[in-house]
Amino acid sequence: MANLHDVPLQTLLEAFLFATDRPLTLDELMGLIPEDRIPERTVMLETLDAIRQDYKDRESPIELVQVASGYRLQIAAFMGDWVARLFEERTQRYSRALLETLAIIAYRQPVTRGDIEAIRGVSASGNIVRTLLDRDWIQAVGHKEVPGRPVLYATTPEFLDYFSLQSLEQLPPLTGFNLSLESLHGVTAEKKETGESSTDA
Amino acid sequence: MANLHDVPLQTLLEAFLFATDRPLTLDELMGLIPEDRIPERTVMLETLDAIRQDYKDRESPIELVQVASGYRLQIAAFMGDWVARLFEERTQRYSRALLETLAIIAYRQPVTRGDIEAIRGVSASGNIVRTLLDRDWIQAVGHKEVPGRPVLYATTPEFLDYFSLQSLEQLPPLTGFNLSLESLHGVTAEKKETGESSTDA
Amino acid sequence: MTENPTAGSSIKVNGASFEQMPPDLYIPPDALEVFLDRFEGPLDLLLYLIRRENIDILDIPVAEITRQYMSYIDMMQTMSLELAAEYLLMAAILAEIKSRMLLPRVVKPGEANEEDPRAELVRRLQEYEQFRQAAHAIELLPRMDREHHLLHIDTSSIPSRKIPPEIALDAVLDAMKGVMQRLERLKHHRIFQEPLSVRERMVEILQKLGAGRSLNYRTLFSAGEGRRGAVVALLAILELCRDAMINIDIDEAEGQILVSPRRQTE
Repeated sequence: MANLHDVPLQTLLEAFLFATDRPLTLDELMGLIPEDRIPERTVMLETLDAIRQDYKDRESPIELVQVASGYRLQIAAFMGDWVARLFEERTQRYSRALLETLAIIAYRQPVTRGDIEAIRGVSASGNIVRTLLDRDWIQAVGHKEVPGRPVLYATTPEFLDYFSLQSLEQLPPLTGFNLSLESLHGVTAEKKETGESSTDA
Repeated sequence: MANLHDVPLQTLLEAFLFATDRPLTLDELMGLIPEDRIPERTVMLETLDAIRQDYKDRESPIELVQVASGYRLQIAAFMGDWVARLFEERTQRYSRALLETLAIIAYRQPVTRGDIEAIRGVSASGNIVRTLLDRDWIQAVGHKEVPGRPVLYATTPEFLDYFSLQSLEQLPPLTGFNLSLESLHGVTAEKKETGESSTDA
Repeated sequence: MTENPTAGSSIKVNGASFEQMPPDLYIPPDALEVFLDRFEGPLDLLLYLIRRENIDILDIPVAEITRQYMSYIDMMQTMSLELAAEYLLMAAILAEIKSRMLLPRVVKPGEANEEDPRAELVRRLQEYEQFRQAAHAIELLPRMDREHHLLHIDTSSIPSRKIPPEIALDAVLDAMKGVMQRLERLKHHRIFQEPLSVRERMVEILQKLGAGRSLNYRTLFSAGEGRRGAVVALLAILELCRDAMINIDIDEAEGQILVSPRRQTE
C-alpha cells in the first residue's frame, strides 16, 4: 500500500470520487481523509477546482460536477451522445394492436383515431399513434371537418422507404377476401355519418 | 454533440470504458466507433496502450487492465488498499466450502456435483453450487453421459474477471501434497518447520 | 516438539467431562465446538491429525490415527454436533483398513504385490489436500472489492436511446387481413350490408346532377380522393344506374361518358 502521505490530495480525492457510486459532499470527502492530514476547507475547494480544471484542460471524457447531494464524476456532456451507443435498448416487438393501426392507416388513409377505433372495434390507444408518429411512419395531414375536428393521419415517405416501396400502390393487395376495401369505408362512413348527423339539419 | 471526428480516439475509448461497469472487448470497443472511423486493430491496441501509459505517467488513481472479458478501468493498485479500507463493507468473505468447491470446478472442469462431493468427501454441495451459479461464476455446460445424466459445471469469464485473470492458465498452479501448509484452520496457528520430513512409522 | 497446536490461546480446560479429549487439545467447550465445526469433512479432519502428528502421509500409522479420529468423533457426538454421515463412513473405512493391516500380507510368487490397504485413502487425502491448497490460493488472489475496485462514473445524464423493433411488410398485411376478417364476421350480424360510403356518394352525385344537367363522369371523381375514393364513386354510379336513378350515355363524337339524371316522365 502506498503511504497515504505520499499521495497528493488531488489524487486522493479523485480516487474517492471514482470509487463511490454516489455524490460525496465536502464533509464526506474530508471524513475519508486520514485525520492527521485533513486540510482546510479552502484547500479542499481549491483541490476540487483543480480536478475540475484538469479534466477540462485535458479534454477528458469525464467531468467533475456539483449536484444537490455533492460532488460526482460523470461522463462529460460533450461525450454523452457518443456514449449513448452503449445504452441503446432494443425495445420489444410491436404489438398486434400497433400493426393493425399501422395497416389501417396505410390502407385507409387519411383516417382519424375514431375511424381506426371503428374499424378495429377497440379503442385506439394514443400511445400507439404516438409511437407511429415518433417512428416517422405516420403524420398528421389535416383535420376532419366534423365536430371536434379530429386529426387525420396518413403514412409518410419514410414509411414507404422503410418497406422499400415507391408508392402506396405497391402495398400488397388485400386479396382472398370477399370483403373489399369498400367495407372499410362502410364502417368509417357510418362513423362519419353519425358525426355529420349532428350538423345536418 | 461534439463532432465525433474532432474527438481523439483515445478520448472516445476512455469514455466507453468509463461509462460501462463491465469489461469491454476489443471487438465491442470497435463496434462502438462510428463505421467511417473504425481504426485498424493495431491502432486500437496502440491507443489502449497509450491510455494505460498515460494513467501511469500522470500517477492517476485509476488504471487500465485486461481481464477475461476485456478491458476495464479500475482503481489503481497503489490506491486499492485505501479504498478497501473505506469501503470495507463491500468486501465479501467466502467460506472454505465455497472456495474448495470453486477450486475443484476451476481446476477440474467440467465436473459434476458427484465429482465435487467425491473429492471433498462431503455430500452437501447443492447450496454452494447454487450460490456459485447465482454469482455467475460457474455455469452448466452439459450433461455427463452416465446414468442420471448429471449436469457438468464449468467456470465463466465473470469468475476470471472477479479475480482479475485473463484465462484459466493464470490460476495459481495446483501444488502437490505439502506438509508445511499451515492454512488448515484459523484456530491452529501451528507452525511446522519440518516440511518434507518423513517420519518413519 | 511440544508446541500446542492451538498456540496463542492460553485458555485451559477445567471440566472433567473431557477426559477422552486428546491430551494436546486444551480448549473450553464452546471454543471446542467452534473448532470441531470448522472441519470441512472427514478428509479435512484426517489431514489435520496427520499434520498435527507430523506424519508421513505415505506411511500413515493407521491404528494410531484411527484411535485419534474416533476420539474426535466421540467428542463431536458428546457435544451433539450434527455429525454428517460421511464421518461415520470414514470411521468404518479406517476400521477396515486397520483390520487388513493386521493380516499378514501374502505375496504369492509371480503375482504383483498386493496393494497397500491404505493406498486408496492416501490417494483421496492427497487429492483433497491439493484442492484445499488451491482454495487457499484462490482466496489469496486479488479480487474485486478487496484489492480491486471498480470505478463508478455517473451515466444518468446519458440519453438512453431505444432501438425500435423491425417489422416486415407481411406483418402489416397480416394485421390488415386480421382486421378485415373480424369486420366480416361482424358484418354478418348487421341488418343492412350496404356500404354507407357508397350510399353517401350516391346522394352526393344526385345532388350534383340535381339541376338536370348532364355531366362528364370524370367530374364525379375528384383528383385528391385517391384510388379508394374513385372506387367508391364508381360503385355509386353503377348503383345509381342499376337503381335506375341515372342514365349513362356514351358520346362517341366527344369520346366521353355522360351521366344525367333520369327523368320521372321516362
